[in-house]
Amino acid sequence: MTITDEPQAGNETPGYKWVGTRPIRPDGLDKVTGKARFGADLVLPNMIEGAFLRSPHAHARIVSIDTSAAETMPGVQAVITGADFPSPDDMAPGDAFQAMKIMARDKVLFEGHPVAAVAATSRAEAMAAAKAIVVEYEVLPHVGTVGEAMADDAPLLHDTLITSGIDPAPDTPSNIAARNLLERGDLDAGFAAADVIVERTFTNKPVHQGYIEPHAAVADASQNGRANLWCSSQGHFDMRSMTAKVLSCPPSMINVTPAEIGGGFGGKTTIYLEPVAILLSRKANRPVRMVMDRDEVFKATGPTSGAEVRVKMGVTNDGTITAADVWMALEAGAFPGSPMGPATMTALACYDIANFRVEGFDVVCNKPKVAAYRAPGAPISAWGVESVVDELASEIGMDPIELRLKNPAVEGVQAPYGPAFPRIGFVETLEAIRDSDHYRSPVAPGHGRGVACGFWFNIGGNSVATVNVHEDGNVSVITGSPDIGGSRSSMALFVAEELGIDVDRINPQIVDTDTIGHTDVTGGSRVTLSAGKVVVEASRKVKADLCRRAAKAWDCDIDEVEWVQGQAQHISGTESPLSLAAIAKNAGRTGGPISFTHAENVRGAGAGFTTQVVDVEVDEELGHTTIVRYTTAQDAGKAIHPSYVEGQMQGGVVQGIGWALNEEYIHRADGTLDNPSFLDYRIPVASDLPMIETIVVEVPNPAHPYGVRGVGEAGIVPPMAAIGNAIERSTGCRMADLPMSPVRMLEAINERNAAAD
Amino acid sequence: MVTVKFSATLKATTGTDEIEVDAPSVRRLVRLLDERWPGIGEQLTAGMAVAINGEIIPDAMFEELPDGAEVHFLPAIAGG
Amino acid sequence: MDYLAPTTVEEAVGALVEQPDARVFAGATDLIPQIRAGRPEPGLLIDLKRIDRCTGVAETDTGWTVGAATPTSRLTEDPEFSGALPGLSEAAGLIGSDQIQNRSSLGGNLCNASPAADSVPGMLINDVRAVIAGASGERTVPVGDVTTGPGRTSLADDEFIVEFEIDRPPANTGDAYLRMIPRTEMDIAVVGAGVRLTLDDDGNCTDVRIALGAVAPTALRVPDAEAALTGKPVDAETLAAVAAAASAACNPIDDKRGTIAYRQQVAGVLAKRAVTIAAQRAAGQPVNGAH
Amino acid sequence: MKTHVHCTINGNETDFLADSGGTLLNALRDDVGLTGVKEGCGTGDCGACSILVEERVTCACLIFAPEAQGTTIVTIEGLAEADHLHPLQETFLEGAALQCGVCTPGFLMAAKALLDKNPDPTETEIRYALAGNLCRCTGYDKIIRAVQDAAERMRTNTNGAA
Repeated sequence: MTITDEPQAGNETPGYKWVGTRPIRPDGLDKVTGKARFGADLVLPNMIEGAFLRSPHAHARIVSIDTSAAETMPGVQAVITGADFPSPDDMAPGDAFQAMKIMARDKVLFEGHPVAAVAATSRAEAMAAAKAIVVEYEVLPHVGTVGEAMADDAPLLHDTLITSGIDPAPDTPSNIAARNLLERGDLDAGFAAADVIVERTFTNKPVHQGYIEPHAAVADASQNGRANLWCSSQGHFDMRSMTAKVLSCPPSMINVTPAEIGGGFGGKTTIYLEPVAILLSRKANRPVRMVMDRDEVFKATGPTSGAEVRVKMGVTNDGTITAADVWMALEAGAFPGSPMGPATMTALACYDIANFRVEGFDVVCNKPKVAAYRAPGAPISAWGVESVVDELASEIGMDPIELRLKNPAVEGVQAPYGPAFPRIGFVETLEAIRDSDHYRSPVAPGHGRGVACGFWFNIGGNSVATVNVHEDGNVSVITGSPDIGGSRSSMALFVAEELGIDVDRINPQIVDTDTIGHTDVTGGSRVTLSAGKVVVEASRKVKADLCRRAAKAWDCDIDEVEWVQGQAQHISGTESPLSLAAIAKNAGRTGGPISFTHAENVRGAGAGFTTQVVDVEVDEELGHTTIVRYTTAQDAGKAIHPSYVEGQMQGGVVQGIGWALNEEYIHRADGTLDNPSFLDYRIPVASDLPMIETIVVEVPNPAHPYGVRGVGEAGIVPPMAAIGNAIERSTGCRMADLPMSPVRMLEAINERNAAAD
Repeated sequence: MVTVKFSATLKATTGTDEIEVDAPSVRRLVRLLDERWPGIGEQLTAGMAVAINGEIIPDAMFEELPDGAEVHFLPAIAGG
Repeated sequence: MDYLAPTTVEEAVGALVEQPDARVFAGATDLIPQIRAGRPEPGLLIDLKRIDRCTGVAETDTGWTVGAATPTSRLTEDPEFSGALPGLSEAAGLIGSDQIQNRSSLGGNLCNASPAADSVPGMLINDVRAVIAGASGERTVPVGDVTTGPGRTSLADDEFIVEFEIDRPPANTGDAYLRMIPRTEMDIAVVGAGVRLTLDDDGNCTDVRIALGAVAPTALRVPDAEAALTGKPVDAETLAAVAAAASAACNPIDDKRGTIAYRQQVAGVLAKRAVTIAAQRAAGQPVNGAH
Repeated sequence: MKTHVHCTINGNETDFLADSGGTLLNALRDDVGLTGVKEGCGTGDCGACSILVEERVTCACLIFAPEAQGTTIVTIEGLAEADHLHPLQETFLEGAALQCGVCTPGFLMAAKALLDKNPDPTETEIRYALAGNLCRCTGYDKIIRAVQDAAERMRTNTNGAA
């Protein structure tokens, strides 16, 4: 095993030998040689292929479905429709919506909504048969945006949907699924105390997570009512639970084996293919593989919400933010469940504001049901709030970092969503950017520089780890957390640090739902924190046991044994130390195999903050924006494998850059998607970008044994506003609608020029 | 006694920002609140997390409440 | 679907005559995604790349003969060709990524008949001619006569382009092609502008050719913009006139890639900028084209 | 219709029977078993299926399978020589230039094609040469650095051998 000595030689953290180093990831070799098996790579004996028939309409009633022609097509082994699934009428409301998302029943609610599925001996045959299914639709008027969906006379998606979060509850259904309200202080008094008030409305279009690996699943339900499922997901236990609910079967009847996952960003925390593949497999009595095309991914899997956000904030001339009033409505897609909750809760979380009101609405419309996307909801509200904070700074002539440093969330400040913050590192990220080479360097002529901040809660949750010591003293660490960005390395580093052995002696494995206890999804920035915590605790159990075995061998009290640098030592120095390998070799004589498990619903997630600065250059004749330089500072608590911490920060920023400049769902007037391809859904390419400079801030999370905070998500929160702020400082154009594409940018510049004439 | 602080959404039901309740556990607390405001129990348990003295706990129903604790109910957070 | 790889033009024409639903292809970079999307559904795929005349770059007395199926990377990598016609070379080199460049061809780019095809303005300004083979023999036509509208060409069902004839430009001539895309790569041109001009001894422009892509059903020459520059030097006044004429010549559509107003405005900007680069090249100053 | 294709893949003479109108990507994955070649889009927009055909990088999803007749193909499975990793594979591992890893095979093949023809590329040249490969995890930073590091290592090795 090589420990790289870039960017700094040796360990970056005094006191730790392994934590904070940059070893090569254990699964790396398989991933650079093509051996790693992702979702679509699995082949089972006698396996057949599945395909969907999907709705061509955004909203329509299904009058009839005729599958008879398809069933006699060459190679066809099974055809299913909504009628083959358990009725959603018997399910809890949330489960019923999930079931209807998986396969349409009476109505199709978005273009791409599955209507039927076919399994055949080849994918081409399955697709041909799906095309031969005859569906008669009665096209219904559709609603595309929150504005259309919230209108009094809007066509309804669900005629039983009553808005929650309003007391008394409304007595008529609407497209508004839920409302959330956060309030404190006296808003009127707050605005009255302000010297400057800025009020603007911001919008964004749905954007997709854009993982490179399309969804894929293989199901084998051909034995005894049990089903085996292989799929790439962010959490195979959740896949199992959700699939079992849709199929109305006990979860334990399904064993889910995680494939390697080719990106998720939240979008692979839910099901699309899994219950369908199992039903097809059951009907065909053969294993069935289902793999989405890219256009299916765009049309039928989770983007995050398009939204409208209205922000009004007031500030005094000396830089005290006195009041904030934020209103937002987020598209949920066809079924309730936009990230409106976290969007409202994060909106003002960076600041200590005495008087505020944040109101949010979760609104259904005829688009695919949104799925989680990196810090769900937070970028949507931050786009508005961080733009307005920048404008407040400009209006009172204050440096934008200085204004934020005058109103920051710090330990003890009551978060807008309720409880007081524990120790957090927001101020440290602001100071890191303020003191960075980037921020201290002059802004080049013709460029603009923008700053913005972001917050994400981070979460804990259920995790299990088993640590097994093999007879040669090498160690396996087994978890149920899919590795989406290098977490195997972090798990190995924790064990190496705890047991004091080389990291290359540790073999991290991620196993199926029958083999380890329930583990929540890889999401919410929880794996290094939560899986890390249980790995540390299981390792400590192993360590204590190793000391006990050494005491047994030495016939001494356990208090006379300490574990130092991978071996048991007698405190007197009278005994030759016993290495892990020596103890492991004799495990059978000292109590049997050395194997310990720790399971916990981990708490104490440390909130994550980031501050970012960007320099842009706008070609004012073309409206084209170039990212010239970008620096991000983020509080990681403690970076276990710094390369993957930097990688999370850089990846989050670049997704944000895409969201800021070019990414958007473009719909036709009939509600169908006009750009379901990577050609016209423009995620950033390498030549669009500079290097993304990272400053890893480490304010330890007091609730974690190694001080870890999550780092996966906060990075995507500020880029849209940071870039918008930089554009404003370069061009004088305050952008309010995402993306800030060349077309929108040139329109804004033309308006500016017209106003100047 | 513990102090329960209600979000603005919940205040629409309770009519008050905060109350003091004698409850040794979250489960007991929710039951007491539901007796006082029938139906609020469901609001407080479906998809909600509880913050006890600043620490956000996702599955808190059986948590003990130390005397003098400050309790907030807030939407549970998932993530991407 | 069947596949045929003929080695002669005659064999290919014969197959086209015999099987009306046959499709010739070169790099297939447009055809495969189209088949995947459901149309066309050809019964026979005729691969032109094993016909010698259809591949390769050959220098002739008057210029070059370029096989219609030659990967565009061969053009950009040919120092003689790309040195003499940097604008055409860069236009051809903008068709997709390196991966696409090893497959895409002038013939395919032209016959796919997208209004936004990058190489077409480059060919229009250089008076490139297409040699077309069919059941009734071969004919040679200007590239501008090949496309008739989006997805439509003047080729008969039994015809395909074998090769292109490209003349060596005269002395003191420069060409340039610029396009606007939202990213820096991997996009379809929202607007493309190609310019070729020759400078006389006084530094005035002669033989000016200006062509635009993605602003009308087919790529088009802009006579008014050419006239605005002919006999004049490149200066602020003539550049403004070129830009205005280019914008006025646009007949674009609103679509997911750009608006009518945007395309009109940007066509003028790109035409102006391409004139500047072409003039610098004509004056012997090497200029790196935009990516 | 099916077409019998004979070609050389990763140094091995290989025969397969492919759908005549099918893509080389499907043939490599389903008929030859080379699942290191990934499908991200099927339309040439993501580069995950990048392979070398006659030493040139192309998207396997944009090639009809019968076109492979008589050609020499290298896929990710053939990049390392026996146990000896290609310098790009080494620097991708050392520099943490992959997170999920699904785009990695395509990036490695495209980067190899670049370095084979340009041993000392600038950062801008690397960025444009890899613009046909989408990565959604890394923001490209560590990928670009890994290619720079590999180029330097290959130049050093070459000079050392000379």
